[in-house]
Amino acid sequence: MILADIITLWNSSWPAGVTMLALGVGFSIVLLIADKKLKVKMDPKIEQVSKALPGIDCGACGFAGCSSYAKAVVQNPEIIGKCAPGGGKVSEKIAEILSLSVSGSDIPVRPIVHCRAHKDDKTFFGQYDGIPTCTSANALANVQGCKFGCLGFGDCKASCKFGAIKIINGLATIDYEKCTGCTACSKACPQQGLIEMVPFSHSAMMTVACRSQENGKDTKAFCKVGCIGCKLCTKQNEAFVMATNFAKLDYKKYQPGETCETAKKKCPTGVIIYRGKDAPA
Amino acid sequence: MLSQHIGAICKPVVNKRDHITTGQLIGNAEAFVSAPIYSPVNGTVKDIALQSHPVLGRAEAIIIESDEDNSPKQPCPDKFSADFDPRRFLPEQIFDAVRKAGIVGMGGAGFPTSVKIKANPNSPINTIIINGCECEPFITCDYRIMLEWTVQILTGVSLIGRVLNCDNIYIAIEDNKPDAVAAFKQAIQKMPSISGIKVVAVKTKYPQGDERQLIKSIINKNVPTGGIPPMINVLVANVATAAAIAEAVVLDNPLTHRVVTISGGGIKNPGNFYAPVGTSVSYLIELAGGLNNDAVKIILGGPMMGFAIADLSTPITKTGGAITILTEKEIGPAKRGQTPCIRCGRCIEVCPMNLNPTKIAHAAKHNLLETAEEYYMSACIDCGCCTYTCPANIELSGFIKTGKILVARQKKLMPK
Amino acid sequence: MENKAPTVSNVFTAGLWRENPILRLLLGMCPTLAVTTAVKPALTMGLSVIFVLLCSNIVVSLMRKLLKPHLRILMFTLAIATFVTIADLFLKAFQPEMSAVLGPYVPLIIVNCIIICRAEACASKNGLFVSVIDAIGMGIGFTVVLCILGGIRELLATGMIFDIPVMWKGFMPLSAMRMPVGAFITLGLILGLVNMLTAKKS
Amino acid sequence: MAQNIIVSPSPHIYKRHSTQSVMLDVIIGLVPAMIAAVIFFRTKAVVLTLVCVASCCLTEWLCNLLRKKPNSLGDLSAVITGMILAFSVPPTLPYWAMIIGSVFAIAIGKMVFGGLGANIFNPAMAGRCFLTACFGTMMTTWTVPATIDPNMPQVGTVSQVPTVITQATPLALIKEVIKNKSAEQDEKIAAIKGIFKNMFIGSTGGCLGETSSLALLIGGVYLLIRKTISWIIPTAVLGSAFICAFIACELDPQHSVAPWIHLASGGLLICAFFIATDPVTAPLTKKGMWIFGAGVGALTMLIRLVGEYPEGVMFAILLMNSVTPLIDRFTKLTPAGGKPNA
Amino acid sequence: MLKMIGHYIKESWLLVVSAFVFGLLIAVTNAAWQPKIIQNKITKLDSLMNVLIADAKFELILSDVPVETGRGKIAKSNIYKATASDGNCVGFCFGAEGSGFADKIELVVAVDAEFKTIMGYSVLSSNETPGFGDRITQDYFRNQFIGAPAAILNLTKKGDDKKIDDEIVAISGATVSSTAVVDIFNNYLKQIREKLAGEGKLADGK
Amino acid sequence: MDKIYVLLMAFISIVIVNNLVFTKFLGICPYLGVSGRIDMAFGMGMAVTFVVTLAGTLTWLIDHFVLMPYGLEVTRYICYILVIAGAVQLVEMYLRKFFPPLYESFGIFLPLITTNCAILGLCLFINLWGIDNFIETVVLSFGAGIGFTLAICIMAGIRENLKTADVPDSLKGAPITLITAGLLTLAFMGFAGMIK
Repeated sequence: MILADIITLWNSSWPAGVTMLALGVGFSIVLLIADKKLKVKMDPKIEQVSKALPGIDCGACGFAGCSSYAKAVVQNPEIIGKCAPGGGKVSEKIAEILSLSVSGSDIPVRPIVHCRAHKDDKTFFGQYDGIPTCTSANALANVQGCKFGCLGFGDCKASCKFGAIKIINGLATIDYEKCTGCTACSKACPQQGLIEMVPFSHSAMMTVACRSQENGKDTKAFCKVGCIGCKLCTKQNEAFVMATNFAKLDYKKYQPGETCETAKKKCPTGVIIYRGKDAPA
Repeated sequence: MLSQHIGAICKPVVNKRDHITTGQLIGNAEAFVSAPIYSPVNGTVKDIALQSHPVLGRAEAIIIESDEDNSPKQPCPDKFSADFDPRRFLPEQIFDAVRKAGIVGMGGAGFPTSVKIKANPNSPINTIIINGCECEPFITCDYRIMLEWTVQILTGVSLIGRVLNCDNIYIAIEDNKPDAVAAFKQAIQKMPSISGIKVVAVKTKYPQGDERQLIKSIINKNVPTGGIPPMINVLVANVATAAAIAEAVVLDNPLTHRVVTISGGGIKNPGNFYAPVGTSVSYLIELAGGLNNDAVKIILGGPMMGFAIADLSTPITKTGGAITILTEKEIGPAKRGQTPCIRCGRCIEVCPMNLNPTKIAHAAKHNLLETAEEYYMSACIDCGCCTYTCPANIELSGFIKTGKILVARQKKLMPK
Repeated sequence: MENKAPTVSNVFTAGLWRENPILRLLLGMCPTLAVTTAVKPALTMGLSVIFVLLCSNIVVSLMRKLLKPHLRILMFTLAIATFVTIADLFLKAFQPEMSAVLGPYVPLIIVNCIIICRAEACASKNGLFVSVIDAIGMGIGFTVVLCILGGIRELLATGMIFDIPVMWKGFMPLSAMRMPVGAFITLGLILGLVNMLTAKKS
Repeated sequence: MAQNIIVSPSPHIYKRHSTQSVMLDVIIGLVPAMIAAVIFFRTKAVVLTLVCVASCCLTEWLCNLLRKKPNSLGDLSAVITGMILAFSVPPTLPYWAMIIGSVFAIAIGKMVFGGLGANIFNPAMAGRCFLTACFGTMMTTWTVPATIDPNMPQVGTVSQVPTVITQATPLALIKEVIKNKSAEQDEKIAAIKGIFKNMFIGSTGGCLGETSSLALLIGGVYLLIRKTISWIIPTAVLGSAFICAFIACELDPQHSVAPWIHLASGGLLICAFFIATDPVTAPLTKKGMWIFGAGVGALTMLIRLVGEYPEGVMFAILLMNSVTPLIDRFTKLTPAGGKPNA
Repeated sequence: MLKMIGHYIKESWLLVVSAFVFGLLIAVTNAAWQPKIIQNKITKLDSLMNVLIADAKFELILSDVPVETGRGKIAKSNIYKATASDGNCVGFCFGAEGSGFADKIELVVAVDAEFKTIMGYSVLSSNETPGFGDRITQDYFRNQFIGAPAAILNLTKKGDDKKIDDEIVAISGATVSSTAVVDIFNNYLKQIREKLAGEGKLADGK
Repeated sequence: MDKIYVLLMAFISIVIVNNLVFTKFLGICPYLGVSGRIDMAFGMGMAVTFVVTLAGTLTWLIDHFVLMPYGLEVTRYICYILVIAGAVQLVEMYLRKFFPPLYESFGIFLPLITTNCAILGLCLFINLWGIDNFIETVVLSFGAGIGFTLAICIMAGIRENLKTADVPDSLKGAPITLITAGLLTLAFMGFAGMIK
């Protein structure tokens, strides 16, 4: 009886089963061949990112499928975090892949703002009444006395996708907990070399937070906390080197130690400071 | 001030504490697109350091302390006479004199004139336009010299014609200055040796003084976007430049002085001054009677394209023909603040370059540089008409300028 | 973060709010808009999705170690299509009215990104238990949003919920809410509201 | 150094006009139509317009409050939206429906896009469309103007008078002729032709501010003289509508009316002068304006002649609004010096 | 070659096997529920027809009758004969369709045995605009048809919708949907009558 | 003549009056996702048009010549989705290999389309509408693609303008796109009733 039931059932359903079987076989062959013959060589970074993506080609990111997005995100890391299905985890993974590719080594690269002047420390000639972005302001003379320091309109803040930059009383300040080292801010800043990507060999990096090329007298006139180029620090440690009227730190040579601390102590304007996650306040 | 023009920046050739005399070479550069700088006064080099610059903010400058016994140089139009014959000079001679005298375009751009008049066999100049249109409202320096230095200018004009071997020359003067037109017509008749110079009155409208607009109104040709006038075989030179050429070639005087208009509601005694290049703005303001109490803006240049400054120790340069000092009333409704763009299209109507300012400005504002470029941002000549006319008070040209800076930076960052 | 073993509640609530398929991931928009003219079809749709999601997650999770990378998506599609067909047959047999209302939107579950996304992102990496919880969480998250949307639209368009009049007398129904415009705008505003809430939280 | 010195990018002087003054001009242009509406529909017109403007302004104010943005009522655009919306609904529409329309127009039609200047669609037309979608019957029921029937229900009596005296608009009559190929068509066409004079003056059934062609023309001419609007869009709209109506008339004279009747009827004039010329939602370039205007005119006539609805203005406007970005894109201006490197 | 086949099997055996299993699964489900689905359809149709012609039994007499629905489009219709408990033919029902406002409208139409009077219609499926067109499903519109002559119907905008005659008053604001319904009637009544007469199934002049 | 009229009406109907995106809510995911830029939107639209024509025709053929004669309707959905996926994949490979420029301009969108419900949806609707005319199927499928292209291009144009608009933060992205789409459907209501 049961057997008869099964036979009827079998009789009525085997065509469907066979159809599916045929479809399965057919498509698996096609896919296997495709996989073999049409594999296109890709940039290893793109491939890595592709692997990190869900691969369901949903198009939510605004690109034509996951591989397109992978390609785009490698070229322009600012569009990170557009994969809705993947969510935060995927973004983090991509950020990891990309930041590794920036530094080229295991040392993370993070930006340092080479200025420490807040609004009250600076000299102003007049009021700026134009478009409130650094790039616009920088195109004009006399927005502030110092032509090399942070303008404080926050172009870097606007460029940061991770909300890691705050403008505190006219000075861009980086939150190193949130920073991923994507380099967007250093590209957005109109002041050359003001925000520099630095290999963070230590969680707190020492820095000379000024890039003023004015001679000492003018620097002093424009800013209370600028580097006046007195060269005292260069005598303490060879990692400190002189540039046009200011001292700078060669970050590759930098090793924390006694002499650096002395240099910091001896600096007359206190422009040598720590930056980074564990920077002492 | 060592950055006075477009092109390679000069290197100082004097040292701190050197004593120098008027007309002594103080800055020079080897590059072709450059012009030397001469001291306008007798004095001592006080320092070579960064100094306020109207465009660059801070630039390297030679700061000269003038001697007390300095007798100011006087303009010399009377040294030119109507019977001047440009054929006295060989083209090479003229070229060398211009190059040596450090003459740059005195209308505003500051392109070294020697480069401009260097004959290029690939695109020979067949039309020369002498620009007697004030580049902006408020400025009258060109007008003054056209009236007072007419013969000197014509001498310079004929020299340019000589060096480029071209006698199709127009002198363009705005139609609200009939006396200048008459003066030139009269002077031309009196000068037998020069031929082919036509005086044209053009419509008074901003930005008529821009070379592209001028070429368009006089010979009805468009300068290709992103190109320069020589591409359509035209050369445009300012009247002041022509005067300087005359002085350099005939009298062998280097360019050390220029006429500066000081005007606007914020100054007590507006007027035109013959000032040494490098004089500080504060000195000139003092000369013009000082600031009124309601002065709020000090502009190097005119109100449309000039640079607002705040550091009055900024010196004037070879290109800076004016200082405009505006009061709040003159500035207009800017203080009312921006309202959203209502796409009324007035900026498109006024744009002399037939661009779409609102589109470009909004794209630039939101960092969509590609879009901005698609709408030909780089063709913008920064005339400021769009901002002037915008009922919503949007700083269109400001955004466009910023966009252009961003594009330039992007190109620098990603060389391809 | 991914190394931590996901807790049950964590996985479950992810679908409800943190990674809600409609509100946060913007997946499965077609049925969301099309079937939410009223609560009842919305609920039916939601339940169908839960069923398919659950079954496909179970199957995928069971087979996850045997899957070959390039045949993976094909395998998922096959499984999903099968369960969708079953769901469709079920509705036709036992809920013919709803089946007629939903029409082709039931088979369209096949291409609903939620399911293939969960198969890929969760089931093919996790064990059976986690996958089941995930499917239920995601499915309920989807269903709840569908019902809310359906509720709002039904209420405004007819003044009724589940065909029971609830609005005051003399209420003039806004029939536009039952048209596509109502669907788009309501969902748009709900998404906006959700974005606002999350922005406030963080 | 002097702290009061201002540093800013050039230019440093500005023309003395503002968004507000531009908008004020439009409002002045709408005044004749307002007067006509008051003459024909009495207090109902005043109250409806006031309700509409007030709710538009209130909505805008609330939206700004919600977004913590500065109040933007000063630019007067909400007032214009309110007026145009009020002018484009039948006078019988209840106030609560009017409020729904206004809220939709401002909140969904404008504020969600970021307020004035950012809206893709004309807010008033979006509001009207929404009302049509919601209350189709109400939106197609017109009272007889007070000048024809002095017993027309006054404000506040709508609910008490069970049967409002209604009269189909000329457009509705035309539609009937097209749709029902019945025997009375000749009679109806004759009727329409007979009321052309009324249509010009405005004493026919219809939307509040759309009945009087004369008043709208006066307002339109004012705007043209003040150069608040460009002449291109009205010309293109009316021209293309005329051509379409003319073709239809030639093809099937039995079922169509003369083109000028189409021009004078319904919202075509208010559309041509006040709605299509809304700068925010119209193209920027001259060429674009021609395309836009022609599109509005043609689509209006298409919907009037072939579609379901008697009036096509609102749909035509919204449709052309939606392609405005595309028009703008494809009528991109070339710089005076030609394309670079070309 | 053999190696390739081996590789293939290794790679895709799971897929093939599960495809087969899934196929069977569907087939089994289908086999189990198909009768129920068919029954549902019949029940629905029956109940619809029963509303139109009460207390009758329905029997499919002609299936897939081609009917021209205007402009060269051909639709297929099934015709049912309604038999009362006494065995007399009390009327016919047939499926009918036409283009509505948004989509196809499908109706079930009932006429009396002589094909002289319409006994009503029900909407099988429609996708008309809510609030306007979908009122063709409502009784006040449908009732106009009950008892109307099975001849050419006219649609008017104004008139008495209570009166039963060949004048059908349109739903205000939904002229297209109303027209569609009337058109369906005008189309089908003529063609179905001819068909039935041709087949000799019509109880003519009984 | 009548036949051509019917086809023309079918085409206009599916492009404008019964636009898949606006009335059937099909293809919303890519509609929200890929409508950011006009060139991308157009590429996507073209790709959809191509695939939907192919898929509509293929599935109709399979339905009428394989599934229905052999009573295999129950496997319809699976067959549809696999046929679509397979066809798309094949076309993509073919393009990549033999027409690289074409692949760059619209081939990259092809994988995205497998999960686009507009394709499967249209096949199902054709089945539901009971279209039994081959040419009509082709016209409808093609029209559906054109309709999608129209909708997505309009949306892309609007979104390019919205990029510079001050849209409230919480409404940025998908919400404002949905609201815009809603208003678009309002506008498209005007076309209603044009096709009988």
